[in-house]
This record gives sequence, structure tokens and C-alpha cells, in this order.
Amino acid sequence: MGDIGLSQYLMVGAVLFVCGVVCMATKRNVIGVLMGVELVLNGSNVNFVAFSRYTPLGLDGQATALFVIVLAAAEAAVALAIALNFYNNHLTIDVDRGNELHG
Amino acid sequence: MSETTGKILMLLLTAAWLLPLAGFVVEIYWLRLSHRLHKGAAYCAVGCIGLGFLCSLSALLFWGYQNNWSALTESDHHAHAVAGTAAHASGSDQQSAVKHEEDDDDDEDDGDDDENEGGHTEHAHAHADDADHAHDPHADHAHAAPVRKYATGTYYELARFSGLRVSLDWYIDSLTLVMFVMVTFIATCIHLFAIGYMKDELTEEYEDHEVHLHGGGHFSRPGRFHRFFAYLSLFCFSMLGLVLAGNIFQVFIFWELVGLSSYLLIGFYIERKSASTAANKAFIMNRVGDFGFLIGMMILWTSFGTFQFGDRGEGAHAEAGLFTMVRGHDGKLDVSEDGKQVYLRNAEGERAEKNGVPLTISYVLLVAAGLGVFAGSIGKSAQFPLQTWLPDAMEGPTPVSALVHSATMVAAGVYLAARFYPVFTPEVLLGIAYIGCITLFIAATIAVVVTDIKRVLAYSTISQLGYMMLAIGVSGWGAALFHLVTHAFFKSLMFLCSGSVIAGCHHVQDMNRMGGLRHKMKITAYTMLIGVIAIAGLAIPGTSIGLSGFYSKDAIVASAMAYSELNPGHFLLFITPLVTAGITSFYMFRLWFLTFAGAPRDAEVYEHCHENPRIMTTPLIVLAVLAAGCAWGGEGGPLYRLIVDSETVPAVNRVISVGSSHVTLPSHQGHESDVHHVHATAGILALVSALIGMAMAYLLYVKKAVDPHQIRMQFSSVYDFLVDKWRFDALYEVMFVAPVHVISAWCVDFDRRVLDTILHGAAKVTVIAAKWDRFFDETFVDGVVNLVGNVTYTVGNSLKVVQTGRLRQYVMWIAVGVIALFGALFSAIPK
Amino acid sequence: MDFQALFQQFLHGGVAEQASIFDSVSIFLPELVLSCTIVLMLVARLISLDRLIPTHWFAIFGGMTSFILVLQQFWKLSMNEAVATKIFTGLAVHDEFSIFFRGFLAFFLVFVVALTVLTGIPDDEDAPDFYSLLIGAVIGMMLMASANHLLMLFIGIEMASVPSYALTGFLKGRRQSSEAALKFVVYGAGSAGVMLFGISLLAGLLGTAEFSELALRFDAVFTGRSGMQDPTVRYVVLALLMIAVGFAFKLSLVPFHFWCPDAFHGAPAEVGGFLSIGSKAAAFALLVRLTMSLGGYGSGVHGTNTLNSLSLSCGLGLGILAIATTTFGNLAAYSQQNIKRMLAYSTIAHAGYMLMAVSALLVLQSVQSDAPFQLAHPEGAPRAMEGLLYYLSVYLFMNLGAFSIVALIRNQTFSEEIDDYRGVAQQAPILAICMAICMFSLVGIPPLGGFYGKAFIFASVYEATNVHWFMWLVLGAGGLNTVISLFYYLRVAKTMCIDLRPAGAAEISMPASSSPALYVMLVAGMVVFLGIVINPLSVVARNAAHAFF
Amino acid sequence: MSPETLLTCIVFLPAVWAIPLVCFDTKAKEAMRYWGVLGTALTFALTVQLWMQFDVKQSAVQFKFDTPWIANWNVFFSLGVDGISLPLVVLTGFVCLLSMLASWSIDKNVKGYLMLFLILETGMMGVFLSLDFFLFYVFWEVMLLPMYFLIGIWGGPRREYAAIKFFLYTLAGSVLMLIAMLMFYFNSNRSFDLLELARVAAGTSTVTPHVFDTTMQVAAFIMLFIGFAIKLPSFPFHTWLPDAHVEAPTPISMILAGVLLKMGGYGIIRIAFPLCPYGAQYAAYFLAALGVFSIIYGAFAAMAQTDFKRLVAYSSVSHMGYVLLGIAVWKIVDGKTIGREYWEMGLNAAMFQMIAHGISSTGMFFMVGVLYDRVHHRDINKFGGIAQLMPHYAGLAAVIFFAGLGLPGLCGFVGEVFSVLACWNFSPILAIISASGVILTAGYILWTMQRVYLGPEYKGPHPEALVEMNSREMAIGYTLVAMAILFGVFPHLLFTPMQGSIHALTESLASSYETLYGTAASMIQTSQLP
Repeated sequence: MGDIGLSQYLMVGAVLFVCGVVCMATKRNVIGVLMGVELVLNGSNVNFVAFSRYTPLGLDGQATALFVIVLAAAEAAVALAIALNFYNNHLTIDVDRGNELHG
Repeated sequence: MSETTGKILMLLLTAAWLLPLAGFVVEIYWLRLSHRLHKGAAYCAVGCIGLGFLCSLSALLFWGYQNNWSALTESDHHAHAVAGTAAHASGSDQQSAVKHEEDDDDDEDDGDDDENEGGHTEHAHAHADDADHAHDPHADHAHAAPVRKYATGTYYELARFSGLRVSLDWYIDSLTLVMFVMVTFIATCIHLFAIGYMKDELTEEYEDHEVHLHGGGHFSRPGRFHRFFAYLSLFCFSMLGLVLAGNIFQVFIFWELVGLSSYLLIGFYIERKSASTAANKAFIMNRVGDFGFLIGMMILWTSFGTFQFGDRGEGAHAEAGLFTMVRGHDGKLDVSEDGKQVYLRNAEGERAEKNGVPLTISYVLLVAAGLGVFAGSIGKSAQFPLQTWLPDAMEGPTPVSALVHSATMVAAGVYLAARFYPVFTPEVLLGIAYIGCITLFIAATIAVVVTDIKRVLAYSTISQLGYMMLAIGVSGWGAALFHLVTHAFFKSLMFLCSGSVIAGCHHVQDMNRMGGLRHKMKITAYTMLIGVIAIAGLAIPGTSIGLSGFYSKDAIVASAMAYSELNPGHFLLFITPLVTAGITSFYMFRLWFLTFAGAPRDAEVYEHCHENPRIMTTPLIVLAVLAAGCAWGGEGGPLYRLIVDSETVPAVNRVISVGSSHVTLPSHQGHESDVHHVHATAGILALVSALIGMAMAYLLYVKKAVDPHQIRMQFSSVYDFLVDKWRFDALYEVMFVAPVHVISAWCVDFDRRVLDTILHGAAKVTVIAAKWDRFFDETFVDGVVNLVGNVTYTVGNSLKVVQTGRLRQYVMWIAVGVIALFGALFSAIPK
Repeated sequence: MDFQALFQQFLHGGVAEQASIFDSVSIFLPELVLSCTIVLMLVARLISLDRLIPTHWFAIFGGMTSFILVLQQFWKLSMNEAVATKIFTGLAVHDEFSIFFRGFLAFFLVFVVALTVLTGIPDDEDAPDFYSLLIGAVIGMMLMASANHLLMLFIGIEMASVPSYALTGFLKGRRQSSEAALKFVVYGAGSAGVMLFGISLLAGLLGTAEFSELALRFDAVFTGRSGMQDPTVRYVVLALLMIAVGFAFKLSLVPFHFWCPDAFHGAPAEVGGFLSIGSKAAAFALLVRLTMSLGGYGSGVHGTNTLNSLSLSCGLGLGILAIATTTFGNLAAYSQQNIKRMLAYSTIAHAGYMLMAVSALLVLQSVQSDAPFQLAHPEGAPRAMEGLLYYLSVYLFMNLGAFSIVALIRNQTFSEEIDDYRGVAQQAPILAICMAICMFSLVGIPPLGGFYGKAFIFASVYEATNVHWFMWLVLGAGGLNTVISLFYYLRVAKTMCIDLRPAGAAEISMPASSSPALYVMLVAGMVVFLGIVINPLSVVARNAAHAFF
Repeated sequence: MSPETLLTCIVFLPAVWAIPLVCFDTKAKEAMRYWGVLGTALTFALTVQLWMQFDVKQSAVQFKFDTPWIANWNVFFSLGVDGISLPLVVLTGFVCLLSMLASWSIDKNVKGYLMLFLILETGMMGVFLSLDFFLFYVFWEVMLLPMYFLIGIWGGPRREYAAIKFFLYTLAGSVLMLIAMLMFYFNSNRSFDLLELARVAAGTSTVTPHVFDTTMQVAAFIMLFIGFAIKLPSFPFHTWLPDAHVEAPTPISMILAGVLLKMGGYGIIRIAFPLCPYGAQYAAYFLAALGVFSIIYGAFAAMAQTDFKRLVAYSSVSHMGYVLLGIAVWKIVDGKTIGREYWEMGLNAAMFQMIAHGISSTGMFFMVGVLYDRVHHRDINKFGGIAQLMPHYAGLAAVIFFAGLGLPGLCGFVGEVFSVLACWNFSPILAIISASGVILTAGYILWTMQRVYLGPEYKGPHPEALVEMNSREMAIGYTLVAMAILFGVFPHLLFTPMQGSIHALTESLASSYETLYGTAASMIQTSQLP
């Protein structure tokens, strides 16, 4: 088992990303979907940090990661608010119930 | 003819031509000027045309005075004339040298004078030199431009395209003058007659017994007296314009205009279906002829670049007209060796060149052009196969039939053919001859069985026009025009007589209901008799004294005979007219006997019929006099000379055609000429057959030797065939009318079925695509995404079958999209 | 670099053509003003000042001020020789192009606020929230317009998106609204995630996140590599694709458009109008800047083969997307009954048209400017960009007009079905006429502004055909779609103007003097005006375009 | 007034005139109508003034002036007039005035109607006067919207179908035109100036050395031709015409037939031919054949109609066929133009035919409209006996219909017969077929007149409504008749202004084709058929 390098970190990031996408695509529960989003974002965060360590990207990577965390929080907040509103109107947070708009 | 003379003549004739137009404008708005019952419109019309007559008469006199009647009097040049022209016109067969010596002597000792000296003399010398430098006394003015026997000029230009110019021109020669006098004179008489004939239109309440309304009862309308005369004036204007026209395009214009006025006059009783149908028929059939006319014009226009008849301008910048271009000044076609091309001439008569290349027209095209123009004549003068419209045209009031459909308009076809004689090649002439031949026979046969008095006359008109055409075809150019004029007189006379009969018998036209009318209407009867004799061509046997018809028909038969002697193959061209001469006199006398002789067949008609007022009878008498005497002196007489003075192509000598059909045109002048040889014989034969015809008519309808009904029974099939006018109408109905309607229906279908369907189809496709698009959105996306969703899910952690929902499909689509695009790019990235 | 250096640079921007922090702030003033407006509004409610002064006055005032500030910047820049300055240590850039869009957005903001005031959305207590969301989104868009750094790009997009999610769901009580919002947010978040991942890869692999350096590194990475077989190249391409997805979502390009109809359907018309115009404009600004940078703009390396072929392939790829999008949008718009939904699809279609401009721009830009005369005129690329900008500007008015009329009619008839629009002309001719004008302008019929934008774009596409045959397809698709699109636009115009108002249909009254009518007439009037007086705007657009050349 | 202002006024006066209509009270219909009449009358007066100032001896474009419009794209607002456009401009003013007078029958939403009408007139004037391709295109499209609504709102029962059909056809055509326009723009020195482009095509341009290559010319010509043939309309693009005509209100039909159709012919003469001589020559025979076919086809189709207006519409198809024929008779034998003066004649005839048709068909539609306003049906078989009830009307109508029939002495004759005469030089076969048109035309027109005007009694509904024309209608009728006779008797009045320009046009085209042929003789195969 050799020493840990960039590729391993990227691997982790990629795995997180894929898990996130799958989670988004399969969960029926809004909260679950949002968790998927978080996973995706964090996957890329891992990448950023890793890159900033191993490549000339430098501090930019770190800074970006920080910003992303903040933005993710903001987004999550809004998303949850909307989910709540959805719940008020549909008395469920099952995304499959939202199928009035189509065509 | 000198410049100034031409100008003056032009002014006079133009006045005569435009007066009726002014009259038309006044009369059409008569109701604005005065009330319906006023005869003023008629007086206006008569005044206009009468003045016109005076103008044209004075023009004729002035013209005669100018060249002190040289056309009629002796002249010493003619010898050379004949010689010269003979020499060069007969250039095609090489016997000139000898021939004109003889000609000289003969003509010297017997002073048979000859109308076309002046000009032709000049031609003679000019060409004597060109051809072979013979020792000619007049060699000094060898190249002097020939004296023109016509005057021509331009009113104004219609258009000019670089070199090409189309203009309104005038062209005056003796023929023009004669036609003017003839037309205006006859028209005046007929106008006068019409005043009487149309008087029952002078009413607010004109009851028309021919028309039955749906609700039963008769149709009644305010009278249209003024409009009738307006139309007549319009016709006179168009007809005179046609005669005065200086180029073929202009002829076409007035050609159509006379067509229009005839349409209006035939359809004068617009409320009668029969009338309007007849009017349409007339117009459309004429258009069929004009179709050919148009093609002829195209060919001429494209290959000659001008419509002019006569040359224009003097000296260097003289423009050659059509006639000169085709015939030069010596009257012969300049055909290339292989006989495929005809060289055009310039104003001097030499071959025309354009930057070094001699201008030519292919012989075939020239023939086509001739036939095309003649097609126009066919339509207008109701020749076979377009003859069927003329009898129907009798729907119009009788004066119309007299003026338009016998004396003048229908003769315009003959006039055109005669005017265009120089452009016709022998082949065309042959065609013309046969058309005329067929027509005169068919018409005559039909005339035998018809009982409607006007229709008999109509058919006789067709038949007589056939005679004229035949004459032109057999190069009896003068004879044709001669007959045209005489026929105009006696035929208008007879129509007016029939009109007077009809008026007298209160619009009864069926001869079976008449008979014995001569006791009641003397003037009509005997003037009519004069007409009948004239048309039958009777004369006092032995002497050559007869009425006008005799001379003219005699001339025609003579030239026909001469022709068939030279071309034995075409003997029918002589037999048919001969036989038909008999038939003609038969049916004409039949008409007279049935109408005026014998005992009245319908008492009631006989009771009420009466002679007409003077306004109607006077014209009859005047016309009768002229019908009897206008041709006085025959081919020596003034009329004939006047006419042939305008001859553009000397027909004095034999011409052997160079074209495919080897016909020989007979020569016409002098005692050696082919016509002269046969003249006496032909005259006798014609007279005999005419007498036979008359005799038969007498036996059948006066002596009742055999009952006509018997014969009818015997030959019922023939009889029916004739009564059905040889079934031409039925034939055309099947051949043309029906197909046209079918095709037009088809066209509309095509529009609706095909073109629009394509359009709608396109629209549908888009709509369907749109639908599919939605379907794609719902089904396909769902489908694929479900699949992928399931896969990933199973790859995930659960084995549960998951039914994915819409939103997640969307999200899934992101991933799918990325992968898909990546795949796409991965496969094809430009490097 | 260590913090020390960073701090130095922070105080007085050391690097050339980088504005110092203070200049940066002064340049950033319009955005700042907007932010202050947000704060003001919230504070005002806190001290219940909004009883005295309606909140929207704050919004309008803020919008106006920032617009004026932008104008003043524009004026300053056009006075002295235009030079692009990087602000905030190269995070953002300041040139005619960014100015154009920031001005555009500020101006647009004013119009939207005015519209919301007229249509009475939102009610008073919600107003501050609504407007702060609105303005927030606009700020985000402005950032997108001037972003010069991948981080800035992401922040901008997020700032623009997050408030729009909220706005979409602003009608809290309505099932459809909440559903739309939910879909929008999830979809948006998802695509943002993907994009971010792409960004991380790109930045990592190229070792920089600043646009101006991307091209340089890119060239270095690509030269001497064996195409797609090489993993690095493959990852870079993948990264680009993932970023493209983010853009595709913002521009609602096929196949990333699914959110668009639903969101527009569920959201109030005003919000729909706002999204359809504002976010598109910003996204296009960003797209153009990014692609141009990849093509080598702003970096020393201009027009090497690698970069040329890169922008060519970008152009062609976008061309494909454009064809798909336009066709799909137009076809799908047919069978719509709900007008907002129809307009959503038409928005998609128009994104396609504009994308054609971008693709033409890239294709033209991919050939050396000193190429032979026939191949590409040196003015070709600027012309294409001018076309895009002109189209966007007209699109602002015609689309806004359409949505605002929808909103106004909804307020009276409570219906957004096309069938209920029958015979509006008889009761409110103004609305009908203006709607017709907007519709025909959307089709692209002179003398309405829409035509010129379209004509310019087609012209550039035609010019691009000299570079690559594929552009013929694009041109063909464009022409065909114009004809196709006629149907559904005409349908609306016909329904409103020609059909008869069915008996018993709800009354619509819109006197010509009423302020909504005036507003609509103003917007439609602008559509006509831009169709007659073309030169000024086209000159401005061309100058903005010249920021890149 | 200076020519520039004059031209500008002619173009924009109507549109400007429409603005004050907004202020009129919707009830004040009469006032608005008079206002409209005044506007069109003024415009007509201006066009006449233009004719006065026009120098017929000059063949070049006169009064040309350019003002930059879209500087970046080198689009100019450039107007000008020459012998080809002048008569059409005057015709437009004339027809618009007459149809405005005929608009009294419009009673629904007069204000909108008048405004659209006036905008339409601006569009038409602009098309005829603009010398910048882009500007031309814009004006060309400007006519589209007003026309759509005029048919769609004030039309008959199937108006929507007709309107959309019209719109769709025209739009499809103009998209093609747009692409062709771009072709020229990018193949020249980025110019939309028609004259400059023509110079480029002729190889006499100073700024653009190369002429348009042959393939590009053919492609562009086809696209342009389709665009124009739709307006003309020529088979098979004509099916919009009957529907549009039948559904449109009378005055609009008058404009449609009187002016709009002319734009097709005008476009071909002004743009398609000068800009791509090779393409034109390449397609010449096809064009001529198409024209001939339209003549015959239209006549046949007309014969089968029972709807009076539809019949007249199809007669338009037939008549415009002569225009196409006249334009196309350009005979080339290995590079040399043969019988150029016959082609010149053909072009002149085409122009004349356009004007003549503008008068006669306008008249026909007006005459139909007069009847329709009274009895509200157009079924030919339900008419009859009109000549008894309305003799004055019948008289005028007869003149107009005879003009349509091509009777000498009336305007219809000259154009038809000249184009046919010019055709023989080009192709005898086509000439013969086209000449046969005279029979068919006579057939359907006479038959129609018999069924409608002649006969004893009227068989349709509302016989009581058949009263003689009122003075306003009388005025229109007489003006048309007067024009028909005037130009029929003195055609040179119309030829004189045209001749110069058309002569120059043919000259330059012939020479430019020769040069092109000289350069690219190898790749050119002339399309000469019998």
C-alpha cells in the first residue's frame, strides 16, 4: 500500500460525487435528495483541497472550498424552506407527488 | 402618289373614320342629352356616316382628279409595262426574252388597255437593267426609285423598342378608297333603313315575345333605340379603321374591334339566351381565327421586324415595308437555290443586309406566316371550318345582318387576304383556294334546305365569301375584290329586303308561312328580285350584259378555270364553283318564289303584312340600282380598274411556284393570258349552270312539277344531314367545348387536391412532430431514465424495485446527458 | 503565495492592469448600491418605515441609481481609451462588455420592479423579501457578467439561482408554485453540483482558476498530447462538459431544459419574465467570456492551433445544442394550452437562436484574423457578438412585454389558458395590439426589433459557413424554425385580435390612460423603436463586443 | 420640393397620416374615412408630382440618396426612382386612393382598418422606391402584418385560413430571400446597395473585383425567384391567391391584385435579374415555360369557378403569367444575346402588363365588390339580368372586363400581345401555346359576363337591393375605365418613361453575361430548348 497521492483524493471526491448523484436521482424524500446535493458539492470540495495541495492552483483551491461550503449552506437553507412549503401544500415531502406540472 | 395628295386623302379619310366614333360617344350617352323616345340618336348616326360617305367620295374624286383618272384611261406605257413585268416576274421559267417581244406586238396593235402602267413601267425598266443589260430606251432613269401607287404615313407611335417600332399608320391606295366609299355608302343606306326597322324600340315598355320569364308572361324593358345606333356607329368606326390601317398590327386591333361591335350587335337583345350565346360563339370563333392571326404576326414581326405594309421615307433612309421586303419591286420571291430561304429586300428592292449578312426568312416560316394570317380571315369571313357562327349571328336585328354580317365585316377577311396577297406563297394560295372551295359548296348545300329567310341569306353569304377566297387562291386577285364589292351591294340589298319582309310580316321569318307577298309589298319584292338575279349571275345569253353579280362571278370562274387548266390536278377548284353557281341560283330563286310568288301559305300572316314606309323602301331602291349597275363594263369597267390599280404584285403573268407543291399561277393580262383564253367558255358554262338552277327552282316551287316534300322523303338522310348543318356544331361541342370544361374542372381539382394538400400536409407534419416531441418528453425520457435509474439503484444498495418519479428523472437526465455528451465528444473530437 | 504578499497586493494592487482595491470598490459601486438597497429595505420594515414609503420605491430607486452609475462608468470608459481592468485581484474584470451587461441588468431590474408594482405582486408585507430576493439575484447576475475567475463564476451562478428558486415559489399558498420551486431548486442544485465538480477538475488539471490564464495552461496541456487517448485531455474535456451542463441549465438548453416549462408554469408570470430574460442574459455573458478566454482572449497566446481547434469544436458543439434547442423548443411550444408554458418553450427556442450566435462567434473566431478575405472577415466575430447583444436587448423588451401582458390579463380573468384570450382585442385593444407586436417581434418580422437581432445572427451564421460546412445546417435550422415558430405565435395574436370574445367570458378593461397600459405600450413601443432606429444600439453593442478584439 | 424630401414623403406620409387617427372618436366613422381618403389622395398627388419631376430621357436611377441607417452593417436608407419603379409607384398611389374610396363598405372597427391600410401603403411605396436590399426586404415584410390583419379581421367566413395561408407563403418566401440577400452581402464588399451589387454582377464594380460565381448565382436566383414567384403569383405557388382574394374585403382585394402582385414582377426585374444574370439566363426557359403554363392554367381554372371573386383571382394568375413570360424571353446563343430588342420588348410588355393588370383587375374586383355589397353573394349562377337592372354599372363593368379580356383599345391588350409577340424570338413553341391563351380568356370572360350581366332576370336573393351605383362608386368606376382606355389607346404614355431604363438594363445584362461567359465558358452550359 503505497503513499497517498493526488489520485487517491480525487478518487474519494469522485466516489462522493457519484454517490451524490445517485442519491439525488433515487431518493423520493426531498431531504434525501438535498443530502445528495450536499454529497456532490463536498465531493468537489475534496477535489479543490487536494488540488490546492498538489498543484499550482494553490490557495485558490482552499478559498473556493470555503466559499462552496457557505454557498451550500445558503442553498440548503432555501431548499429546505421550499421543501417545507411543498410539505404545507402537499402534506408530503415525496417528490413523486409533485407531478401536476408536466407536458 | 405625291406626298401632298396623300396627306389630303389621309385628312379626308381620317375624318370619315373618326366621325362615327364621335357619333358613338354622343349616342351612348343619349339619355343624358334627351329622352328615350327621341329619334335624335339615329339622325346623329346617319349624319356622321353620311358625312363620312361624302368625305370618302370626295377623296376618291380628288384622287382621280390628281392622276387625271389615269387608272381608267388609255396609256401608251402599258406595252413596256407588260413587257417588263412579264420579263421579270416570269424570271423563274426562262423564256422571257422571246415572250416579251410577242407581248409587245400584241398589246401594241389591239389597244386593250391595262390599269397598272405607271408604277409597273418603272419597275420594268429598273429591273430590265438589273437583270440583263438589255438595250432599253429608258436606261437613264434605270435606278430611279419606283413611283409608289399608295400613300402611307404614321399617326403616332404606340411604342418603340430600340430598332423596333409599333405605330398607328394609314395606307391609302385605290382599294382603300373604293372600300371606304362602298362601306360608308352601304352603311348610310342601312342606317336609314334601320330608323324605320327599329322604330318599335322607341318606347318605354318594349315587350319581348321571345323571352319567357319564370313567372310566366313576357319580358318587357325600356327600348334601346339609341344604343342600337351607338353600336352601329362603333362598328362603322372600327370597320373604316380596319380599311385605313397601315400595318398588320393595326389591322389586328380593328379586327378585334369589329369583332366587339359585332358581338354587341348580335347580342343586342341581351335578354335572349340565344342571342347572347350566338354573340359569344361569334366572338370566340373569331378568336380562334385570331389565334392563327397572332401566330402569323409573330412570325412576321420576328423575321421582318416591322408591321408596315408600304415603304416609308425616301432615298437612303427609306424603310421597306412588308410587301417590298418579300416581293421587292418586281413582285417575285427571291428564293435561294435550295429553295429553303427567301431573301428579304430593302427599300430599293435589292437584297437587304445586316452588317454583311443577307437577311433571309426560311420558306417554311413564310408559308406558316401566310397560313396564320389567313386563319384570321377564316374566322372573320366564316370560312370552313369556322363557318358555324355566321348563321347564328342572324340573332341580331336584320340591319345588322345586312351591314355587319354580309356586306362589310365578314368581307374584311377577304379584304385582309387580298391586302396580304404579296406575302402569300403559291402553297398558301392553294390552301386558300381549297378552303374557299369547300366553304362555298358546304354553305350552298345547306342553304338549299333552310327555310328561315335570313338564314338562307346567311348561308349564301358564306358561300359567296367562299367564292372570293377561291378567287384569291387561284390568283384571281382582282376578281375576288370585284366580287367583294358587287356582293356587298346586292347582299345588303337582299338582307334589307328580307328585313322589310320581316318587318312587314311582324317578325315572321319562316318562308313556309309566306308566299305571294309580291302583291302586298311590290317594291320589296322587285328590288329583291334584282338582288336575286344579281347573285345568281344571270345575264342575257349571247350578249355579255348582266347585273353586277354576273361579271364578278364570271371573272372568278374564269380564273378558276384557267388555274385548273394549268394545274389539272386541281380540277375540283373549277368544277365545284361551277356546280355551286347552279345551286346558288337555285336556292336564291327558291327563296324568292317561296316568299313572293305563288299563293299565300299562311293567311293570317298575309292578312297583316304590309309594305313599309318610305324611309325603309328608298334605301332598297337605291341599293337595287347599284346592285344592278355597279359592275358596269365588267373587267373593262371603272370599278374593276379602280380596284386592280392598287395591285401590289402584278398577276399579269404565269408564275411557277418554287415551293414543294408545284402549282402554276395563271397570268391575267392581255389576250395571251391564260385567263383570257378561257374567259368566254367559263362565262358560258357559269351562265348555263345558273340558268339550270333557276329553271329547277321554277319547276319545283312555281310549277310544282315535283313536290319538294317527295324529294325530302326520298333523300331523308341527306336532308337531315344538311338541316343539321353538316353536324358541325355537334362535332365542335364534342371536340372542343366539352374537353375545355373537363380540363378546367381538373385544374381546379389539382389546386384543391394536390397543391393545397401538400401545404396542409406540411402543416400536419409539424403538428405531429410537435405531438411526438411531447411524447418524447414524456415517454422516451421516462423510459430511458427509468432504465438507468433502475440500474444505478440496483448497483446501489437495494434490491427493491423502485418506481422513480418525474423530478428524479429530470435529475437523472443530468447525469445521462453528461455521459451521453461525453461519449459523443469522445468518439468525435476534431484533432 | 503567502498571506504577506497577498495583503500587499490587497492594499495597493501590485500587478499590472489590476485595479487597486479602492478602484475596484469604486468600480463595484453599482452592485454595492443594490446591496445597500436590500439592507435598507429590510431595515425599513424593521422600523416599519415601509408604511410611509412603499418598499418598491426603495427598489426602484436602488435600481435607478445603480443603472446611472453603470452609465457613468460606461461614459468614462468610452471617453478615455477603453482598456479592460481586472478588479479584486483578477476575480472580476471591468470592460465595455461587462458594463453593457451590468447596465442591461440594472435597467431590466427597474422594469421588473415597475411591473410587479403594477400587477400588485407581492403584497405589502412580503414586498421587502420579494424585492431583496429580486435584487439579490440581479447582483448575482451582474457578478456573472463580470466574472473573470472560476470561483466568481460559481458564486455568480449560485447567487443568481438561489434567489430565483425562492422567487419561483413565492406564491406560498399555491401547490403548483411550490412544486415548481421544488423542481427548480433540486434541478438547479444538481446541475450546480455537477458544474462545480467540473470546475474543480478544470481548475485542478490546469492549475489555475483565472480565465485569462486558462488558455495558456490549456495550450501547454494539450500540445504534444495524443488527443482523447490521453487521460489528462479526457478529464479536461469531461470537466468542460460538466461546466457546460451548468450553463445548459441556466440557458435551459436541450437536454437540460426540463425544469424550465414547469418552473415557468408554476411561477408567477412576473418571475417567469424575470428568469427568462435576466438569467439568460447573464448566462450568455458568462458563456461568451469563458469560451473567449478558452479561445485565448486576454492571454498572450492568441490563435495557436490548439486553441483554434478548441474554440472551433466548442462552436460546433454549441451549434449542435443550438439546433436541438431551437427545434425542440419551437415544436414543443405548439401543443401548449397554457400561455406561460408556451412562452417557456419559446424562451427555450430563443436561447437556441442566441446560442447560434455564440457558436458562429466561436467558429469565426477560430480562424486566424489574417486569413484570406473569403474565409472570415476580421469583423466577422465582433459582428456575431453584436448580433447576440442586439438580440438580447430586443429580447428583453419583447419577452418582458409578453409576460407582463400575461400577468395583467391574469389579474383580471384569473386565467392563463390561451383559449381564454379569445377576442381580448374587443375589450382591451391595447393589450391585444401590444401582445401582437411582441409575438411578431418574437417571430422576427420587420419592422420589429426581433427581426434585426435574428437577421444579424443569421448573417453571422452564414458568414461562418465559409469556415465550416456544419454552419449550413445551423443556418437551415434557423430559417426553418423561424417559419415553424410562426404558427404558435400567430395563434396567440390571432386568438386575441381576430377571434370574437365568447359570451360570458370575464370582462377585461384596460383604458389607454391607465398606468399598466402605459407600461405595456412603453415596452411594445421600445420593440418597435428598436426596429426602426437600429444604429445607436448596434454601435453600443459593437463597442461592447470590441472589448474582446 | 426637393426630390429627396419628395421620395421620403411618398414613403412615410401614409404611415404618419395614420397616427392622428388615434385621436379620432371611434364613432366618427365618416370623419375618419375622409381623413384616410385625404391621406391617400395627398400621397397620390405626390407620386404624380414625382412623375412630373422625373426626366424620361435619363435611363439611370434618379433622385437617389443614401443616409446611413445601420452603419455597422453598411445598411443605407437609400431611395431612388427610375423608369421601372416610377410607373409602379404612381400605380400604387392610384390604386390606394381608389380602394380607400371603395372602403366605405367597411363598417367594423374603422379606425384600425384605416391605420393598417395606411401602413400597408407605406410598405408598398417603400418596396418600390428603396434601392438598398436590406431596406427593400424590410419594407417587403412590413406589408405582411397589415395585410394579415386586414384579411384576418375584415375578411369573409374563411378569413383566418386565408390569412394564415397568405402569411405562411410569404414568410417562407422571404426567409429564402433573406438567405439570398446574405449571399450577395458576403460575396460582395459587404454591401446591400442594389446598384452596387448589380455592378458587381456586371463585373464593373470598382470595389469588388470578382463577379458572383455561377453556382452561387444559380442558387441565389432560385431562392429569390421562389420568393418573388409566390407574390407574383406563378404556378405552383399561387394557391394562396384565390383564398386571400375571396376572403379579403373588396378594397383589400383591389390592393392585392392592383399592387401586391406587381411586387413579384418588380422584384424579378429589379433584383433577381440584375444581381444574377447567369442564374437568370440559366433559368430563363424554365421561367418562360412557367409563365406560359400559368397563363393557360389560370384561364382553365378560372373557367371552372362559380364564385365570381375566385374567378377574377384566377384570371389574375393567368394575366400575371404574361408578365413572367415577358420578363424571361432572354435568348442567348453561346454567350451572345440574340434579338436583344425583342427581349427589351418583352420586358416593356411585362411592365406594361403589370400596370394594365393593376387597372383592369382592380376594376374587376371593384365591380364584383359593388354587386357583393348589394346582394351579399358571389355565386355566378345566381346572377343574371344585371344589365337590365343596373345598365350604367353593367356598361362600365363590361369595359373593365373587356380590358381584362385583352381587347384592343383597352389597356389589357398591349401588354399581353406584346409579350406574346416578343416570345417567338425566344421560343416558337411557347409563343404558340401562350397565344392560345387569347381563346381561353375570351371564353371564360364572355361566359361569365353572359351569366352575370345578360339574360332577362336576376335569379338570386335580395333582388330589391340591386340599385344603380352611387356617385362615389360611379367616380371610381369611371376613373378606372378612363385609365383603361387612356393606356389602351396611348400606350406610349406609359412606355416612354420605362423604355430608357429597360433598354439600359437589357444592354448591361447582355454584356455582363457575355463577360461572365467569356470568363467561365467552360463551366457554363446554356439551357436552350426548342
